[in-house]
Amino acid sequence: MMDVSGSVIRQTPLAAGYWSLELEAGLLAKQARPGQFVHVRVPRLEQSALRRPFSISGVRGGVLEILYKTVGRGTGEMSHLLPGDAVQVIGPLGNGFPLEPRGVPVLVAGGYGVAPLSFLASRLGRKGVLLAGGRSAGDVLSTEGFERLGWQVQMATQDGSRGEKGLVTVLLDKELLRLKASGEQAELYACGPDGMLRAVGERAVAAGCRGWLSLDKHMVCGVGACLACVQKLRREDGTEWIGRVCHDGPVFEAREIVW
Amino acid sequence: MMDVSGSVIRQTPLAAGYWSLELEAGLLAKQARPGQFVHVRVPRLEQSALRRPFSISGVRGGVLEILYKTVGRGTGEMSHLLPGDAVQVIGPLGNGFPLEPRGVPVLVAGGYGVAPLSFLASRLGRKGVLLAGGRSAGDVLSTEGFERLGWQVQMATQDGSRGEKGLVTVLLDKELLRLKASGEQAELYACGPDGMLRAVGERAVAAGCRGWLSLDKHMVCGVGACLACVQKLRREDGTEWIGRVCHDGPVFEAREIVW
Amino acid sequence: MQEADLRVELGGIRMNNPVTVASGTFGYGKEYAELIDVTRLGAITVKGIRLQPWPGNPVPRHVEVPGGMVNAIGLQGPGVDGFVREYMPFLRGTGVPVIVNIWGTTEEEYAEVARRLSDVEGVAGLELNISCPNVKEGGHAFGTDPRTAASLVAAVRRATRLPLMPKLAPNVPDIKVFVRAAQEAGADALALINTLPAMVIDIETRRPVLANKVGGLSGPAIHPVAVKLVWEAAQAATVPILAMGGIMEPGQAIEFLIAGATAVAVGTANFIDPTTPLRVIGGIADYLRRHGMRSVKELTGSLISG
Amino acid sequence: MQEADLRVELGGIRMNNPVTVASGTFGYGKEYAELIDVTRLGAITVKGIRLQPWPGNPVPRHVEVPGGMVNAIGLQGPGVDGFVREYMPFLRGTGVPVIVNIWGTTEEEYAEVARRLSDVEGVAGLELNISCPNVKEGGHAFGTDPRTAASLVAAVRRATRLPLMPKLAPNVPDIKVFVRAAQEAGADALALINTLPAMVIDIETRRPVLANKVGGLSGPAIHPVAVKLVWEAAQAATVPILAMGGIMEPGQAIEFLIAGATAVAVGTANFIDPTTPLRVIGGIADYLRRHGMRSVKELTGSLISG
Ligand SMILES: Cc1cc2nc3c(=O)[nH]c(=O)nc-3n(C[C@H](O)[C@H](O)[C@H](O)COP(=O)(O)OP(=O)(O)OC[C@H]3O[C@@H](n4cnc5c(N)ncnc54)[C@H](O)[C@@H]3O)c2cc1C
Ligand SMILES: Cc1cc2nc3c(=O)[nH]c(=O)nc-3n(C[C@H](O)[C@H](O)[C@H](O)COP(=O)(O)OP(=O)(O)OC[C@H]3O[C@@H](n4cnc5c(N)ncnc54)[C@H](O)[C@@H]3O)c2cc1C
Ligand SMILES: Cc1cc2nc3c(=O)[nH]c(=O)nc-3n(C[C@H](O)[C@H](O)[C@H](O)COP(=O)(O)O)c2cc1C
Ligand SMILES: Cc1cc2nc3c(=O)[nH]c(=O)nc-3n(C[C@H](O)[C@H](O)[C@H](O)COP(=O)(O)O)c2cc1C
Ligand code: FES
Ligand code: FES
Repeated sequence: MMDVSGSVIRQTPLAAGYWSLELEAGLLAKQARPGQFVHVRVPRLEQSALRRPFSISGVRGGVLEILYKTVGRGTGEMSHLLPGDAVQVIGPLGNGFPLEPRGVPVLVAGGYGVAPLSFLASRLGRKGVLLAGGRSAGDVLSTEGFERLGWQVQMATQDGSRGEKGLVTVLLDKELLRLKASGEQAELYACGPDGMLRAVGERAVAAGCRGWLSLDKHMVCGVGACLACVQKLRREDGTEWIGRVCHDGPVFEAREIVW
Repeated sequence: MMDVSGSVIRQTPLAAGYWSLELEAGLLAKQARPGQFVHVRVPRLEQSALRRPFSISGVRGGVLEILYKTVGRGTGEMSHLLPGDAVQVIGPLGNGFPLEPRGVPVLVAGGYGVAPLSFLASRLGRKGVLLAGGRSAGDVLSTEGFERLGWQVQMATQDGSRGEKGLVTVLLDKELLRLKASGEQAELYACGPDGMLRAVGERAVAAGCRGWLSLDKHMVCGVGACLACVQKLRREDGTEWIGRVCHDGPVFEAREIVW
Repeated sequence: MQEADLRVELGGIRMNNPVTVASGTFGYGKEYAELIDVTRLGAITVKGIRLQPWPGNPVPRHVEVPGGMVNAIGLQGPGVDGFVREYMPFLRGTGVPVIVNIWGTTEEEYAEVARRLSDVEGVAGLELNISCPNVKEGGHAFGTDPRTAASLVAAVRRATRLPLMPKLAPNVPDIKVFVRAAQEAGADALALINTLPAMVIDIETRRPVLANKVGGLSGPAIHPVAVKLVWEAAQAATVPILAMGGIMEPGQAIEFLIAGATAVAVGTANFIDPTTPLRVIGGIADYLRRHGMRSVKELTGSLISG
Repeated sequence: MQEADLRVELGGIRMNNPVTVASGTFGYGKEYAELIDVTRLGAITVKGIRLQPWPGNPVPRHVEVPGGMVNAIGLQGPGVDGFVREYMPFLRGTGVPVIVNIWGTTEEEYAEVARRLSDVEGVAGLELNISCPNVKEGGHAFGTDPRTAASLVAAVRRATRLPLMPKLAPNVPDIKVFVRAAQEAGADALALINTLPAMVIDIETRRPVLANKVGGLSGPAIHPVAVKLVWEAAQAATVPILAMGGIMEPGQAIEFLIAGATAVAVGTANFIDPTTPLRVIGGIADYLRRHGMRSVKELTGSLISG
């Protein structure tokens, strides 16, 4: 964990409202593992604005990539960043995804939830399948990267404008059936809205495989100090505890989470 | 008085730390009289930042010129304005200078105090002399404009780096002597720091001429509503009252002011 | 869809919409009349008035701070008779209800000011300033003890039949105590919040920036504090509430209404964007339309907090 | 010129410099240890601790507002024994004085927590949280009545010889009353201010944003309010004051010292720029050098207000 002044290398518009931001972040980038995130001080917000957390969506040498959606003030300002601008970044933060799947990795992405999964796909020893969902075609992102890595990609949109019409869990159900039929074990990795994560978690339990869920909880400090981002969790012995998503997560195994 | 969205036409660096800002302000500019000011909502400050007042230093059709010095947050941000940027401006505000001098107009400027005097010189029927003072050469501004209009210009700097070494009041004393010797009446107009204004006022009283002083008082509303910018004043009958510099001024005759 | 009904009644003051301006931030209405159409306001609340003319505090009287400003104007004003003579003709001409903010250093002074305003045409109600942090006597002193506050309200109540609206001090542990005290003493409505006592020091000179040393914090910085106090006050109040503190955008006014206010006042924002009160009126109307509400009264106290 | 002496004594707590962190904004020190050199702090003040582990409030526990944030963490913590076991080894290792912020729902609970911490090596003093707006019982309830506050301080005083520093509630009409009450009951120092009670409403859902409905406002928005309270408290205080509220830059800390504080705490700013406490230490040292002061003690209470 370190606090560095990153320098904007490039900012690329993806689909409407989505951006890719590349930052030269040196050692921070080099230390990063998939599923970890950075805590960004957005320039030009007023001095007292809190930092914003973003998953690391990829790393190339000392360059860190963030894939984000403009949803408010902070991300709105971020979209105006230009090459050469300095951005204060704390990271890498959080635990990250485990990198030794016990079966075929099945990645489930909802909207910008694809970000940590892109990084994950580039680091997993074993190839698998990406199930990418979103409201509409524009919310299904970065799938080419997966294909380039040799991953299979399936898509679903709620309005049917791209891939299957419906929720991404429909794809997941089919994929789990297919794997079961072929006698293969799955290992689920998911990032997206809570509703999706919960649904993926239920599938993991039902299928008897592990499901790694990356939670998107609003944060303040990002380092475990403020207790803003808590989540009720369950230990293996069944006792409950209150974890900090920033410090104990953001990735939890489906069975750990008490929704 | 109106609240318009002005559009930046040009921003020109003058001496170090001084800038000229030209805004397309339509009717506001057309109605402006010398000595009046505008109240500027500086873009990119946080939403709750108060407006900043600036004298109008010139008008060309619907274009308004401001001559300003960067002294803090607001003026610092102003210096980053680019052509096409929109700036919310209330004006023209205040009473302005009277335009019928009873004698030779002698304009006394301290630093950016030259701003309203530039506008004044362009509108006075009668030519006269500008006495421009400042700490150093870089603080003596816009004198060419006066010369182009056929005004005589004398300069004084505290460090002697331009014109006479010393305070601008030294020039004023000489000029008043010269006018007296030639039997001419003077009419003083001054804008600058309080100390300078007070000294000019004393000269006006001593010389028996009128002295119009434009006060630089920190403001909030700029329109007479908040009572932040008050100044103790004296009526002709000797009774005192509390005036609002934004509404009853910023120009007062020397004898009105109770320092 | 039909336009929603924006009319409200604030303890006897009938307003065409729930938006007025905060005392001291809009002069006597006249000063802003060239910039906005003041006849569209729900009411005009004027700067604090006492019996005699009052010079206020020395300058500097204000300083900008993160999220707002600190002021110590010190209630400069022309006195009640000067006010009626110099400003009421204009104000009457607007046709908008005029709320006069009054203060004094004794109960008798408050009562006398109220008496003199009682029969002035155009005066729709009185806001009793018992919470100004910027004057040594009067103001604040009355607002921080419930018994003193109640006694003052009762004294003014005896002096006038005009709608009476005490403006409560925000720096108290339990606002409900003051709400009840003021109501029982005869208040028709309640106004809150006044500025928060505050101070800024110039570290280079090591002197207070304000000549009065201390002043009152206003602007968006205090909005969440105001919402909390309005919400709490609304739970004890049987009379309507006029809410203010940090409104810059319609949403912040709507928060107050949801928390339990019947009307709102725009203060510091007038200095920054004088169109704020009109934007707030428009924003409330839009909100009602979007949410299918037929009257702003449906919004008041509509907080879902289960 | 020689470096100025930054050492201060805060009611028995010896600090190498006058800068600590505000309780609840720096965890237990450990969390920030990778980001800044925590051994350079004047003291480490840890998150509020009660007798037993405590779950705190449901989420959302925070919301960003102009000039700061509103939080309702609700004093989640591992309980006194858990704290000593899990965190004291690390904290002791820093060599920095540790100030433990404690709370409870009864006098006995406060006293018992104090008793258990009395002999823990490395604990330099106790900050008594009698002003947390985010828990229903305890906290705030003790801090808004001077007699209750005094009785609590006296009870804890009997339980421990550790330096005792009540943290006063800011939403009171006259802080001096509480200063005197706490001092007479045996306080060795005073801490102020805690967050201001506040609330934010989501106008689309018409629900409070915080699960706890209300929370506490912190950040630069409250700084001028804090300066006023510290200045006022200093006039009644015979013991040293630890000041906090909205410090983002060294200048805001220096204002507190000039107003009468002996030491300062950086809170919300840690979340935004974790180097703030160290920048503040550096800024104070610079200031002393520029102003030819040999000790930070010369700065304390040096306000010129004639
Ligand atoms: C670990 C982690 C990883 C993330 N990774 C990514 C990523 O890779 N890409 C990406 O685009 N986003 C990611 N996010 C989400 C991202 O942090 C937010 O979208 C961003 O902070 C929004 O900032 P803003 O200023 O634009 O929005 P704001 O203006 O702050 O708010 C936007 C929306 O968020 C809601 N909101 C704000 N604060 C809270 C709160 N305290 N509680 C509940 N709701 C709140 C608002 O109601 C509003 O709808 C991640 C979040 C976490 C916790
Ligand atoms: C009628 C009028 C006409 C003016 N015309 C011009 C002009 O033509 N050109 C020009 O350059 N400037 C002019 N000024 C001054 C200009 O308004 C200020 O320089 C500007 O507002 C500073 O804004 P800032 O944000 O850059 O500075 P800030 O950061 O706000 O402050 C800069 C300096 O001003 C001091 N200051 C700020 N607020 C106060 C206060 N309330 N009381 C005392 N001191 C304070 C600060 O201590 C600091 O030293 C005029 C002022 C008035 C009243
Ligand atoms: C410059 C100024 C002058 C004020 N004068 C008065 C006054 O005369 N009487 C009064 O009751 N309140 C006065 N107030 C308080 C406001 O009416 C209002 O309660 C407060 O500013 C909070 O609202 P805001 O944050 O929207 O400004 C004044 C506030 C400011 C900023
Ligand atoms: C997230 C958060 C948690 C806090 N927790 C505590 C606490 O446990 N005990 C306490 O006395 N104060 C607590 N506070 C209050 C701070 O210690 C401090 O008094 C307040 O935040 C003002 O300082 P600031 O504006 O610099 O943040 C907390 C504040 C925040 C923002
Ligand atoms: S964000 Fe502070 S503990 Fe997680
Ligand atoms: S600035 Fe408001 S009255 Fe002059």
